[in-house]
This record gives sequence, structure tokens and C-alpha cells, in this order.
Amino acid sequence: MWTWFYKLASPPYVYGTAAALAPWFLGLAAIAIGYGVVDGLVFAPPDYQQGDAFRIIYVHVPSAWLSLFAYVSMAVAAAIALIWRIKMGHAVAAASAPIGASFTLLALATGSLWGRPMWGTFWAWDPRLTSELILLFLYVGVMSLRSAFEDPARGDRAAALLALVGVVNVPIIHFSVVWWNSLHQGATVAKFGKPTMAASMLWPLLSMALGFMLFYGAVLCMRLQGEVLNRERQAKWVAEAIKS
Amino acid sequence: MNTAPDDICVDRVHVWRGDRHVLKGVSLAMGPGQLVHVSGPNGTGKTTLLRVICGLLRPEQGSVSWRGQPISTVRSEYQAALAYASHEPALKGDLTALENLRFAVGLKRRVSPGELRASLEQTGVAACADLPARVLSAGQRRRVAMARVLAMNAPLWLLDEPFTNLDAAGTGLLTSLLQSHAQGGGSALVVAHQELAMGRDMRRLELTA
Amino acid sequence: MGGGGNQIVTGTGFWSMGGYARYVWPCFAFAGMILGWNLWSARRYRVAAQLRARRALEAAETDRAAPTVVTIPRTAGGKA
Amino acid sequence: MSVGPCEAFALVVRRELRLSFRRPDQLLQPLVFFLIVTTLFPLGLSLQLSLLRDMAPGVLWVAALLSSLLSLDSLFKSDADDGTLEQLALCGQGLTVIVVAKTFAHWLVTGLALVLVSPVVGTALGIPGSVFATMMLSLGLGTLTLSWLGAIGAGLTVGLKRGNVLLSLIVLPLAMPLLIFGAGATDRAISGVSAAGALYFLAALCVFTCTLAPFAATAALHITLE
Repeated sequence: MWTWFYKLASPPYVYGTAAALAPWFLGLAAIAIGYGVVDGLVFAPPDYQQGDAFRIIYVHVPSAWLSLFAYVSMAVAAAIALIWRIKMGHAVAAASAPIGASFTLLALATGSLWGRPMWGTFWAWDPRLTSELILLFLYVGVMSLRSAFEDPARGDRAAALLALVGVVNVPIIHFSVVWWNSLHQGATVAKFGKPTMAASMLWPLLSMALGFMLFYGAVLCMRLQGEVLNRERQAKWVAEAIKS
Repeated sequence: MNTAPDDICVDRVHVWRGDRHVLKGVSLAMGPGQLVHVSGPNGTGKTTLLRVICGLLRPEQGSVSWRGQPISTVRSEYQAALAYASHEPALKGDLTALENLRFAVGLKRRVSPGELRASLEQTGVAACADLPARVLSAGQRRRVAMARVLAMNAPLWLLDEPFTNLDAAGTGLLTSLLQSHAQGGGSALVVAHQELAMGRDMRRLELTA
Repeated sequence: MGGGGNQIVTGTGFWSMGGYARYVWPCFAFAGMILGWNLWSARRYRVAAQLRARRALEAAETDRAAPTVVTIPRTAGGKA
Repeated sequence: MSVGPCEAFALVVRRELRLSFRRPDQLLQPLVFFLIVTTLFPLGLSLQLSLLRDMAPGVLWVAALLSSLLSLDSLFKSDADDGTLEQLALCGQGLTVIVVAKTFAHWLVTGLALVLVSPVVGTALGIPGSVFATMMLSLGLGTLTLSWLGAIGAGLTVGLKRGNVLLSLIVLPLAMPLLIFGAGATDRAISGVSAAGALYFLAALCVFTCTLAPFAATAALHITLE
């Protein structure tokens, strides 16, 4: 059973698999997102409360989920890299950070655009959006720490440790922000919850979420090839890999 | 294999610094009572090798073992048996020479101020035992660092450029200390880019670019 | 396909998004930008890495460095 | 007769305190910074104590957070620069005992000093005397937790040239729950509501950080020492 795990440690195998998987992920992602957008914008009925403004959910919620999913997968890759000293784990963590950060940005932008009609302002310190903002700071911290070291191997290990410390704090931060929000604002303001979802509203959301995850897989595989090459420049297998 | 396992056995160690392949397959074996002089032009990884041997730096390939066991498994026992002197004398400027020794050696073994003054005496800097380290000259600081190595009573010495800033008397003193350490069954690995007047009883490991 | 929104009938109403066009379309546009940026920067990153690797390999060809370390056998001068 | 961990802990704490008291001006700087930052707010807002009182817990805590961050940079940097950190790492005691001792000594010198000064700042911001106990307790727990989070950040950025900006960037997001529960506790104490809830959360956060952070900080130092 363990052979695939050790195969994951060999750079040429990772490079080859990433190169092979990327187009598949991208194709599936295109289908899922295409269906989600069309179904969500055209066929799903408007929400009885928010009207058509609720359609922003089809972009905001999947990107919020993905931003968290990317951080957790970065932390898992970092843990594998630190514990079993597998360099490819650092490559995966380094590749997934910018993707996660970009989707955190997307979640924040769409969240505040969605908040404008509901609260009258772009930012009302909603607990979920505030946690998303702090997640963005965690991403920036990890990425800038990684690039602050001249020796990339040391930068990888430092960023891996910070990713682990960060992932342990994400639930704590979310809980304390929710506690803080309930303390000051009380429950009067309409909670930023998902409106009750009819089935026809739910399908596009699930397919958009799946589409975003597949898209993350595709971009991760593409970035991973670059990260692996940067870390294996001296290796002999790199010669044929570049020619192909 | 020889009867007593070596004190130190370095086995094909490879280290990269970013893109530079600093150590390419270094191997070394050192038994009790032996002195090794690691020499070579600047930038060939002498200090890196020393840091790998003392366990500060983990090599990408190859291993370092102490009395037959890899140092990562016997870390505290190994560190208790070695005294490392880096190329800076590693003294706190605000603490006096005696305090520096007390806080450095005191972590390794219970030691009385009298013993510390004796080792400062041995390296000829007893006079500045109570002066803050920042007012000492580079040579005096080097001698205080030497006194620290002496006071640790460690069988294995790992010295990085110990002869820098030393005057003729200091060099002679360090040479005799190394010889008496070797006669007492201790071993030492000295990194120095210049020639050492140690005569024949010092093996040489030449690192080339 | 569920209740089916009524926009399909009015067609023009679709673009107005029930009056919220100012918020819905920028969101989807921004999402498109982020997806596009990810693809573009990932491709650029991979190409740059391949270029650097190629250049490093050529450099490695030119100076086939000899092995750096000469190990002196233990018996030379050392005590038994 | 090798030295046990407790003895080593005591020795390193004594070393750190002696080093800090050899340079008292460096001890005062974070405290003066704390006072300056808290005087900025009334100048920027208004001098009515009633208005200030609402802002007081937040102002106090943000100032405490920033001034602790200011002094965290020196936790490992001075030892790393003059090579003594390597000696400490190789003394056979293991780096964890050293890191615990250094961080505890650092907290005594910075965090505890902040707590002792906070009543002065509290009255200046209109915080009633009856609340000082809760305020000081929450500040004590908070600064200890922050010292530990800072130890991880300092361990990660010790080798870098412009490390202290990055240190703040790394530590502040992790310190936000701290600020929420700390300022929350003082705020509720001021408004007469029992601050027990927030204090319990703060204490839980402190215990959680103090147990896990030593190992993370040691791992961070091993990464940058190599």
C-alpha cells in the first residue's frame, strides 16, 4: 500500500503526473463551472428576499470554501514535508499558497459586493468576512516568509512551520470573531447566512463548488511542475522532462 | 572493522547551499587521541563541514555517527561530549568574561567559579575575568573562547579558525593545549586555512573548490 | 430544471438582474479575472522554471567539475 | 554530574535577566512606547473621559500588543548575531529548555512590566479603579500568550535582515483572538457585566499557546540555525 506514497516522493513521478492530470482537471472544471454559471444565472429562481442579488452566492461561497480548502491542503502538504522530509510536499505547499490567496481575495470582493445591497455598506465586519480577511493575512504571511529566505530549502521549511501554526489557529480565529461579533452587534442585523435553498438553487452551487475545486487541482498541477523544476534543477531527469 | 568504534565517522556527506553543491561526498574517520586539520581555500565548505559534524546542520545525503551511532539518535549524549568554538568568539559583550564562561559551561556541567578562573588562567586572560567582554581585544576574546572549550572538559573539540587574532604566544599556547588534549585521549578537528606548526601528528583533510 | 426563472421570457430583464446588475455582474467578472490570472500566472511560472532549468543544465555541461574532496587514509601519521 | 533541565532553565533565566538589566534603557523603551501610543488616542479622539472610556480597553490592548511586538525582535536576534545561540543549541540541554527559559525571561521583562504600568495608563483613559484587577489579569495572560506567539515568529525570522516587519506580519493575525478576548474582558468589566466568560477563553488560549508554542519555536530555531 505504501508504494504510491513513496512514489509521491520522487520528483520525476510528481512532475509527470502533474503534467498528465492538469488538462483533465481543467476540462472537468470548465464543464462544472460552465454548467454552474448558466444554471445559476439563468435557470435558478430568484430568492424571495434578496431577489437576483443572491446569485452572487454562486461565486462567493465556492471561493470561500476553496480558500479554506487550499490553506488546509497547503498545511497538510507542509506537514508531510516536515515530518517525512519529502521535498515534494514543500513544492505542493508553495504551489497552493498563491491559488488560495487569490480565491480569498475573490471571496472578500464578492462578499463585500453582496453586502452592499444588504447592509448598505461594502464592509460591515460580518464574522465570516472578517475571518476570511484574517485568512488572507495568514496567506500573505506564509508567502512572504517563504520568499524572505535566500536559501529556498530553508524558506520552504519556515513557511511549512508557519502554515501548520496557522492552520491550528484558523478555527480559533473564526470562533473568536463570531464571539466578538455576537458580543457587539447582537443578532439584530440579518445574519450573512445562505438563504434557504430550494433544490434548483442548490445544484448550481454544488457544481460551482466542484468546478472551483477541480480548477484548483488544475492550476496546482501546473504550478507544481514549475515548483518541482525549481527545486530539482541539478537532477538528471530534468533534461528529458524539459525537452518533452 | 577496527575494535573500538571511532569517535567520529563522517560518511559521504553532501550539502547544497541553494544551487551551490558545497560539500561533495566528504568522508572522515577520527578516533580518540587524534587531531585533524581541515584546510582549503575560502568558501570550500570547511565551516559547513564542522557544522554538519557538530549536528547544527543536517546533511542532505550521508551521515555523521558518534561511537557507532548516528548523532541524531544520541543527540544529548553527543553534545555533552563535544565543545564547539565557531569563528566568532561567541561572547556576550555586556557580560564579563567570567560570567560568559559561567553561563556557557554551567549549562553543560556544574562548575565552580574557581575552576573557571583556573581555565582563564591557563589561557592567559585571568586578568580580564571581571571585565565586560566588549572591552576586550579580539585576541583576548579568542583566549576567553579557548578557556571556555577547556572548561567544558569535552573529549571532542570542534574548532573553527581558532588561530585567528592570536599573537605568537597565543598560537604556541593553543598548539600545546591541542597536543596535551590529544595525549589525554581527546580528539580535535581544527578548521584553519593557514599552515599549522603541528608537525606530523596532525592528519590533514584538504577541501578543494 | 426546477421552477425556471422568468427572465428567460423577458430576455432584456435578464441583464438587469432584477435591479442588482451593478453587484452581480462585477462579481462574475471578478471571478473570471481571478480564474484567468491563476491560469496565466501558473503557465508563466512553469515556463520560467523550465527556462531556468535549461540554462542551469547548459551551465552544468560546460564546467564538469571534478570531485572536490581528497580523503587522507586514517593511518597517515595518526596514532593506532 | 550533568546539569538537569530545571537547573538549566534557572541558569538561562538568570542570564537573560542579567543581560536585560545590564542595559536598562532598552527595558524602558517598550514601556515608553506603550505610554506614547496611548496618549495618541485621546489627542486623536477627544478628551472627554466618558467617550474615552468606551475606547479605553481597545486602545490599551492595541498599544500593549504593539509595544510587545516591538521588543520581540530582540528575543533571539542578539544571541544569533554574536554566535551564542549556537553555543546554547549545542550545550546538550536541548533547545526547548533554552527557548522556554528565554521566552519566560523576556515576558518577565516586557509583558509583566506592561501589566504593572497599565493602571497608570488605565486612569489616563478613564478606566475606573474597580476594573484594574480584571484588566491586569487579562493583560498578564494576553502578554504571556503573545510572548509565546512572538517566540515562534522570532524563531522564524531571526536570520533575516529586515525580519521585524515580517515578524509583526506573522504574529499579529495569530494574536487577534487574544485582542478580542482581552479587550472584551476589560470592556465587560467596565460595563459592570461579569468578565468571567472572556477571561476563561483568554486563559484557555494562554494555556493552549504555552503548551504548543515551545515546540514550534524550537523547530523554527532549528530551521533558521541550520
